[in-house]
Amino acid sequence: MPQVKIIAKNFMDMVASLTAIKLDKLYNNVFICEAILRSLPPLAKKYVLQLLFIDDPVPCTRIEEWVLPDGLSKHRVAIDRLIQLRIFTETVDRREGTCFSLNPTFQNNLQKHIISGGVLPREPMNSSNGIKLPSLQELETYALQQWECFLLQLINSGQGEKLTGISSSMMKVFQRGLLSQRDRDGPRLTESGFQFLLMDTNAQLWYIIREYISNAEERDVDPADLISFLLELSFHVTGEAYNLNTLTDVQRTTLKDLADLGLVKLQQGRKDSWFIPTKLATNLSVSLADSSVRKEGYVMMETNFRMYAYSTSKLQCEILRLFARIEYQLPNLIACAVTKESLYNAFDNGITSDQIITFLQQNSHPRCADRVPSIPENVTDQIRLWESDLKRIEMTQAHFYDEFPSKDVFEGACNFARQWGGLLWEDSKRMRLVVKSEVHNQMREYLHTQGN
Amino acid sequence: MSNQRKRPNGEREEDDEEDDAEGIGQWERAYVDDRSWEALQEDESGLLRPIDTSAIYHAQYRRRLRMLSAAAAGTRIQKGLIRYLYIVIDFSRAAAETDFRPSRMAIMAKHVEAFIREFFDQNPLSQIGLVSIKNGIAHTLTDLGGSPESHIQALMGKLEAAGDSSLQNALELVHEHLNQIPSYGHREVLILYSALSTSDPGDIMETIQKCKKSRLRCSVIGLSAEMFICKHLCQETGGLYSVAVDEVHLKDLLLEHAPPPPAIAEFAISNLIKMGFPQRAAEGSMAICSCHKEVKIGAGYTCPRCKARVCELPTECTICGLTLVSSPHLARSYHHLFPIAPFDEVPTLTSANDPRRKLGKSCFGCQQSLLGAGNKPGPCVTCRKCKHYFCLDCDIYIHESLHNCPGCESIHRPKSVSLMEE
Amino acid sequence: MSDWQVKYKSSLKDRGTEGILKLREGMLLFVPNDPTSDSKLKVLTPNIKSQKYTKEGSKKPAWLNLSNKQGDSHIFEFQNYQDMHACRALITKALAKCEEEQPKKPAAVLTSAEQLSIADLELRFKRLHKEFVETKVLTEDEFWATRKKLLGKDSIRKSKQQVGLKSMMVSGIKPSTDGRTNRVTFNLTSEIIFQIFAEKPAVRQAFINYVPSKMTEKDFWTKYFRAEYLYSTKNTAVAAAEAAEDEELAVFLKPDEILAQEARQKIRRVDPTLDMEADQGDDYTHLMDHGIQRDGTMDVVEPQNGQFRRSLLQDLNRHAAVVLEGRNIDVDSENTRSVAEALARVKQVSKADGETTKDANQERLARMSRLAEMEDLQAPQNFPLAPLSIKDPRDYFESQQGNVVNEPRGAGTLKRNVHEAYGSLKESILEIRTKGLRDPLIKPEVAFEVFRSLTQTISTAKNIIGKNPRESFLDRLPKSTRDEVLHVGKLKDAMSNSYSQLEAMKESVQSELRHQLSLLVRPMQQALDAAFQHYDADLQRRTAKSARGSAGEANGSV
Amino acid sequence: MATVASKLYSDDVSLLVLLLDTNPLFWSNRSTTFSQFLSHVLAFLNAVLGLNQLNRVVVIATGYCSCDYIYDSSLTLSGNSESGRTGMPALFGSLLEKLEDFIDKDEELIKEQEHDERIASSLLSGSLSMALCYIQRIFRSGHLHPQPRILCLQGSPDGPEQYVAVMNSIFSAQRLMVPIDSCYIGTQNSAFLQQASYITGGVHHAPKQLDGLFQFLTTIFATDLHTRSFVQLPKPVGVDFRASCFCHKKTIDMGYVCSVCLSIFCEHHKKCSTCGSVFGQSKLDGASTVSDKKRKAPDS
Repeated sequence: MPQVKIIAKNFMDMVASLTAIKLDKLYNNVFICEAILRSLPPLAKKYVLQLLFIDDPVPCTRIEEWVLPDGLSKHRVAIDRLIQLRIFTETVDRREGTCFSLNPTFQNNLQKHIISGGVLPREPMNSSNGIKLPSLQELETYALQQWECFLLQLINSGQGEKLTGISSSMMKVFQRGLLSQRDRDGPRLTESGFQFLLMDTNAQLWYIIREYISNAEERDVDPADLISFLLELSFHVTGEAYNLNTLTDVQRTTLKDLADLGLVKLQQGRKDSWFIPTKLATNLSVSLADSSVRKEGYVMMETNFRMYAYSTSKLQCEILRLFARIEYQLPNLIACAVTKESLYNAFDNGITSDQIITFLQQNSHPRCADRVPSIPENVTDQIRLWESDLKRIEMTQAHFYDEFPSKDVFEGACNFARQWGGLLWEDSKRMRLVVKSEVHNQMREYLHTQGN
Repeated sequence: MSNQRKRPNGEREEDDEEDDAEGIGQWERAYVDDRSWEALQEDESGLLRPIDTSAIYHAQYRRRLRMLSAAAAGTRIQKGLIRYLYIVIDFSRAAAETDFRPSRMAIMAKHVEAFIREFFDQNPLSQIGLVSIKNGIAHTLTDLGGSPESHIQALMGKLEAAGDSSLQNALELVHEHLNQIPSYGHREVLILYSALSTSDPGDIMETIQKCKKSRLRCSVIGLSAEMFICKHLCQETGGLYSVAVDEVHLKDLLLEHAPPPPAIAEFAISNLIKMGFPQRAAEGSMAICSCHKEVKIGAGYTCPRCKARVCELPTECTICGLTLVSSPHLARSYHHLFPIAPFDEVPTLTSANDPRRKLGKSCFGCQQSLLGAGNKPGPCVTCRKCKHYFCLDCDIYIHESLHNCPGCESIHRPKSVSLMEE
Repeated sequence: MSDWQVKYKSSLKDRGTEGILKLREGMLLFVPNDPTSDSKLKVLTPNIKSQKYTKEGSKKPAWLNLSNKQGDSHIFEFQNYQDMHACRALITKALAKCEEEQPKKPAAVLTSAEQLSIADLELRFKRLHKEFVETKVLTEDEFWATRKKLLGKDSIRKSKQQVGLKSMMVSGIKPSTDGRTNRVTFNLTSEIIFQIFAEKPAVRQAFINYVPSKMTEKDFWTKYFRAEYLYSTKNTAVAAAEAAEDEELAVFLKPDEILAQEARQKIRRVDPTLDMEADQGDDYTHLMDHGIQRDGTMDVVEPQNGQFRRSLLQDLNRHAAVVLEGRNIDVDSENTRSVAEALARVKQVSKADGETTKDANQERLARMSRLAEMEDLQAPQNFPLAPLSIKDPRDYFESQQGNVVNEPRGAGTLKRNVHEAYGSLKESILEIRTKGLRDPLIKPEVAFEVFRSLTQTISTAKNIIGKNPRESFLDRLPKSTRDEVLHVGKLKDAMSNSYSQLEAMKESVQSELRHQLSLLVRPMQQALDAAFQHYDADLQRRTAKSARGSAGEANGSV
Repeated sequence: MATVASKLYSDDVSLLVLLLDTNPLFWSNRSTTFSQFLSHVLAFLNAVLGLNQLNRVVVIATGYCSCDYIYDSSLTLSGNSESGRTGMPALFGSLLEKLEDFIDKDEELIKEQEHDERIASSLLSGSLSMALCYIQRIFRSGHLHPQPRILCLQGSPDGPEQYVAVMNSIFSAQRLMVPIDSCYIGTQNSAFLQQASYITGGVHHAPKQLDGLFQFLTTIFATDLHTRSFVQLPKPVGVDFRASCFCHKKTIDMGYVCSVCLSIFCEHHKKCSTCGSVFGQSKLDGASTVSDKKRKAPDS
């Protein structure tokens, strides 16, 4: 779905938008370099790797030499991105034309990373020490639980059963844009709110994290630090426990929030406490590029518009409710029907048919997934049709003119409007016409000129 | 006649359902067609589970493998590496039957296409020709040739069924064609027969004898039911006769004909074949290729005898008829000469004193753990020579596609030893 | 072939000359009875344009009027219509034959030319053989294989298949009725007619007897099908009535006499010692066709006038028999009468040499019985497989890579240094494990150099342009075994259309290459022109004095 | 479905199976030491893993007497692909360890076997086969798998006795559409590797100076399959596919092939020296055709 990409990109833009100093500061951390490298488009990665051990600038033409004609656009994208991120520094040589060389800090760190590997600022707790760590599965479920109830809370903060330790102020921050706080009739999900729910976990995560970072200043935290910490976090080993007191205070506070989001699991040891990064955390750097962790699908769409979802999750039920009528709920099965009504109010909420369809495709049960198409055509078509049904009338701001002094003035006006492509309707008999309001001004002037 | 035949797999109910088909909705129809419930079975706790087809599949596979290797009891046998195969497709009235969906005709065409590709992949030095039977007459769709595309085109062009089918006419025609080809070639006929009768102008028995005399190896794959005449034909000429119960089976049966068949002693006539090993023409050089009669820039090969330009290998020089190949094409057939012996199954029950303790618990090929559920050793096989263990998937892959045993290959065995083991 | 007593007249007024009309291969001969008469006549069949003949029943005598391409007409008066029709049939057949010969006229000319001098042919082959086999261009059998292939191609083209009889029963053809009027229409194809004749000798005989003498073909069939219709209604009473007052119709309704006696003959042939007595259990005859009717309805058994009842089983058997016999005559099924006669003739023959065919169908029976054996009793006839005596792949392919083998085989030295070799490996590994990777891994200038050089190769690879596109075309020209063995005619066609192809080729190529191409093509075209000239000259020379010139030379020039 | 999946799964995720030539006889007489070579390779592996955290690397040692897996990035501790990177030691440590005792085993093997005349080649066929088995398993693992490719780092010369096996592997790879890249660091060029890369559409390159090996590797062989679709890589130099005859071992462009065992001869023999089948048939055949030519000629 398009939004995911946008959000993911936005994050890189955030990184890119940092000031040069801050960027260099970022690049001082080996892991950031690594993370950035991964987030680059494939071609860009290749370029970085090629120039990794080359000090003096390399002419652009020489790099371009390797690209086949149909790859040129990709080439340009890659170069732009590299420059934007200040990984490439551009120099102009008399003979060779524009040349590129790697940002030295970045280069050195990456070299180091590749040769001797980066060393985390903290060691994982050695297992000899008696605390039993949660298994990966446990951790996974924990993470998802956390995340889901966070989302639930996010959606219906109206009924305020306090699930997560996230300060309501923080929650407000997240809800900004997703919920529209109307007075009286509690908060409603906005358009983007619904779209948000239909995204896959990583995209959502990144949306939240972005919000989190963007309002870092408000909590007087340096976003750069935040970013670097998050990225660093993503290099910790899932399931390993790390000592909390290796962190700065800022990081600790951040960690608490992250724990609520299910990125890390806090564990109280005998004397000192530990944090255990979950898959969500280690995937932070993943979703910079395309996400890849996908939970198994659970939805089955029938050609008769009935939908069965093998799920126990309350959240997923909520999500389905967005566009389908829940008929009954068994312990592990939600049976619902996609009806005209259910879809209509989904559309009212600004969910597009494409989003719904992609959602269905991505979450369709494995057994349906292997059959093509995973969603029956007649359903997809119907959904589209119903959407287009709503789009029968479109409003355009317009102005209405009449009482023209003479036929030819009227004709002139019509032609003028036509030239401007603003003529919507004309009635030559009674000399009346309707014109888009964009051209109203020109129209007025024109008529004035006619007038005298 | 062929139209009141019953198929084993419950075609009966099918028909009944079709009767009240207009009653039920499209969505139900989908399930009626692909009987999805047949893929389920009840486990001991009474839950529905999908049947794990892999085990079954592997079992079948091993059976087939053993059967084949049984044919070559220990000693190596000659294979018909250079084959001249005519595929005869019966497009008589019966081919319009819809017991194979959408129709026998369509299914035959589909799988023959697949077969042709596979065939040329396995026998690069061989040639195929297509013949169709319609209205009691056999038509030559394509003459013997080495390029899959042309055959497939011709086949797809000719998709309608009508009239009776005549085994004799077909055999006569093919016989005329195959008599022309040189003695070292292995002459084969593969007939896809969907009719339940053959109406012939003359005495078909004589024709069969004729085919036998001129060393045609005729195989038949029936689509409806076993017919005596087909069986007789195959027995006389040393071919295979089989009847497909459903589409999958048909596919398998067809593909069984892709690897070269063991050469029958009295049929096999060894000979030296003159072949050209042309060199690739210089990049960007321009010439007129003799196969398509059009100008080609760059790629192409030059016949060493008549210097004509051909587009791809392997082929027969259109000008001087010399067989043009490249050494890899020969190499493609080598594995037919040196098949690897089927692996032995390892009895899983001996988990207590399991030799696998020593040899590691993972498949030597793909490193997959050989421990099944609950850490008890799962099913696996072992190679007689190198004594390494392999998982079932690797077993199939090694015998079907790879054709050499990773274990034996990764042991350097001095010649003396290897000869001993032969 | 066949002869007839006829009277020949050059025109209707001519009173005509007695004589014998002989139909010979490719021509029609008239030999007058008195040798003195000058009205000998010889008409080449191909020249016959049309043939008219007088209808039966008209009082005119049986005249057959042949008019040939030159437009003059010859009239023969036969003694009876039977002869006349027979003759006509044969002529039409002859005509038909030379029709299908028509297309491959040019080839025919040449072949005839060749036929004239087999010696010459031999000579030619000797020379070809010399040229190719001695000079090791081809091996012995390659040479003949090619030849054989070409000949084979022709033979295949000639041979035409016949269709087997339909496995569907004729009697299955249902009448199509149009609702309003109560008339039923059977539509009748030559195929069906053939089958009817084959299956029902009686009908065939009737046809030969009645048509055209008593009735025209049309009413014959109407009558036949009326009978069929009556039968299908199963209203035997009416059938009986009709049969009573129309004996021709009766013929169709009565059980087939000829068949009956054939059956008797067969029974006579059966070995008398064979015990043909069947016990009660086997006796199905008392239930009529097991109650099956042809159209599935139950049969109303009517004991009286049972003679008009045919049993489905009989029909089935008869049909089966005919189908198995297959189509043992070859006549154009257009002409009904000829078909009938042909079939009749076959029957005669088979009856006549019943004794001779005895052993023939003896051994057929033998084969049948062999086939009829129970499978599990039969010995599984699997063919012995050819053993492959071949060495182990490893040394077998030692030779395959000749170019690699020239590697110094370090056997002797191996022995010694192998262990320190291993030692050194282990050291270096240890070194890394202790020291980690060497840093800097690679000197920047080296890296730069490598990158530059690689880029170099890439860029050169990119703008590689074809070296000499102008490879001499004359070696490309069809000059080899195939054409040598080919007929000149074929070659000429081949060349002429390759000429046009060249033209087309020029068009096909995009403009920038066209010049290059025309350079390529010109010599080829010139060569072709030369070849054509030579060929024409050659042809004239040959036609002038009987085909002396040989294809070889024509090709030689190419 | 597949399309959606592949959209989510970034296209440049790749599985690299590296066949590492550890033939002592080759390394013993080289200017560049094995450690140099190894450090370049390790760095390269690390770089590949760095490009995308889903990338996977498998290293198979191609020994003199045996082959074995010595590294699999997906098997490193705590299973997930991250840890390969947490400490370089993790990667190198395990790899080097495995490598070391592999070499020990290899040496054992060579001890216990008596010596025979043979080229100091390493068992490429073995490691290729193993690699393919592994890749086959990856394909089995579902429709969402990294794009596999094989890279042969070969120094020692081809072993003719492996020809069949190597060819089989090559064709199998071709069928699986797995490109076999080959980087040949030996002295004289390797026909095997050239053919392998040519047939499977991989890249073959023989770097000049080994001290720049890393640069070669990253510039050419680090390119993932997705990127290859729009990037120009060194073209395979024209591979000579002419066969060499069995009798005189000379390369020929026209020859005779035994219809039974496909062995190649440069001139006509009466009897196949390889499989012993007699070609008596041919003349008899010729004679028959002569006669029937006489018969056929007139009516042609």
